[in-house]
Amino acid sequence: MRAALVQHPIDAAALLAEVAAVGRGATTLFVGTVRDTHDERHVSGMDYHAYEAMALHELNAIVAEAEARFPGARVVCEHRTGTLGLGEASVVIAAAHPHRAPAFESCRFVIEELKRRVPIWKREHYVDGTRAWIDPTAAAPAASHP
Amino acid sequence: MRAALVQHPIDAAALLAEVAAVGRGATTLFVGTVRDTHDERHVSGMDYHAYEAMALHELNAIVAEAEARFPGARVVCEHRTGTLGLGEASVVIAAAHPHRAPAFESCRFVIEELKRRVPIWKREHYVDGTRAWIDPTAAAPAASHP
Amino acid sequence: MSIRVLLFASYAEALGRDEVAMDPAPGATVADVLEHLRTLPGADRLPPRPLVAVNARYAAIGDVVRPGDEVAVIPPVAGG
Amino acid sequence: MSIRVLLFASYAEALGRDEVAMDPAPGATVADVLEHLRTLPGADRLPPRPLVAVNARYAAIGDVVRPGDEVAVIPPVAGG
Repeated sequence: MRAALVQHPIDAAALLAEVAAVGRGATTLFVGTVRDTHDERHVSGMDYHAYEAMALHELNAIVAEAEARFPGARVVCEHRTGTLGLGEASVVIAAAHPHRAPAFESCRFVIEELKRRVPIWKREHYVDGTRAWIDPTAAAPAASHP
Repeated sequence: MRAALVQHPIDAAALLAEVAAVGRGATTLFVGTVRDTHDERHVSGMDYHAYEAMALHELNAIVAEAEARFPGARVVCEHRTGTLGLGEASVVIAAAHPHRAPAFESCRFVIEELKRRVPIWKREHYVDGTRAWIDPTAAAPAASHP
Repeated sequence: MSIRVLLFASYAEALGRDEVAMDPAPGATVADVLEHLRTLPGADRLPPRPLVAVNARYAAIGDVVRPGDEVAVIPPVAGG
Repeated sequence: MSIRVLLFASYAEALGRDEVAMDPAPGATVADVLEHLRTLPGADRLPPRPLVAVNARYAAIGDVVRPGDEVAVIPPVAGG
């Protein structure tokens, strides 16, 4: 298992290779990328900011929990910080296991826990030049959910 | 959507790139590789043989069903045929969607349906020089499940 | 004009061939094709009710086969 | 020796700073730290019960803070 916060583009193929082994016949990958719209606003980029010491601790704990919960799984996760352009990967998770069900489930476990408890925040850049920190617990603007 | 049977190594990174788009913030990948053991027998390689016309039809149908079942998903799948060495990828599925749940679920749907109905068979090569076609519906040898 | 019956994987191994030609009677069904197959050496190793495809689509046991059809007997699939 | 209180993202924006120094009384808790924070300009934009970490681990409202501790007020996380 391995988890990292990185300031450079994430190499998904390298993460796939890192978890691969001839005993593990199923590998899954999750890639989260910066979208061009959010709640109907046009986004041009994103800042990711972490409370680094704590984020790294939580990420490592989550990856270790995934491997404990799915024995035989090997899981790695990298999350990027800094300013990202549209379509760039903010997070990549690779998971490998002898069988496909735990390969999928351990990968999914990591992204769900990451979104629940890793202290990372994002600030969207809008095409009108404004920026805003995102609160996933806030209701979306009424207009975007008719 | 796209599905193919190929006789060359599958390029997972190319499939990831094929489904990527700035509107789809979540991408998942499944890679199935040749394992070194099966029911406690030591495997040295694998032949994959397809009823090609029908396998291609079924694969295309499954990928189309995935995109219909998870609107907004883009899904591609390549399955390799011929003789593969240990650790080589026999199948790669990439799925992208604006949100992560359907990205995971559409990818999983394709591998589950593929294993259920696409007419492809595999023959394991064992390190003792013997070979055997695999019947996933047969019980494993008693010795391997004490 | 006859039909082709394709055999794959363990079924081809059992019968020692991957293709059989057959002249179906008018109105013959998938069941009739299987019955004929069972007269061939090695066919005792086929299961009682194998999956069958006609012209590359899964077919039912009662489906009629016509001259020129391609019938395939499908062992348990093992892709992925 | 005082404690450092770290503010992030929208909370740092609300208070116009990303760090506050504080001298806790002996036995002071996370609740006391938050109460002090609320006296600062902009703190009305903090929620009633924000998440808090002490020394980079999630903490409870009643946890005692000690000189040298690093307390962080954690906005709703949005990684991934």
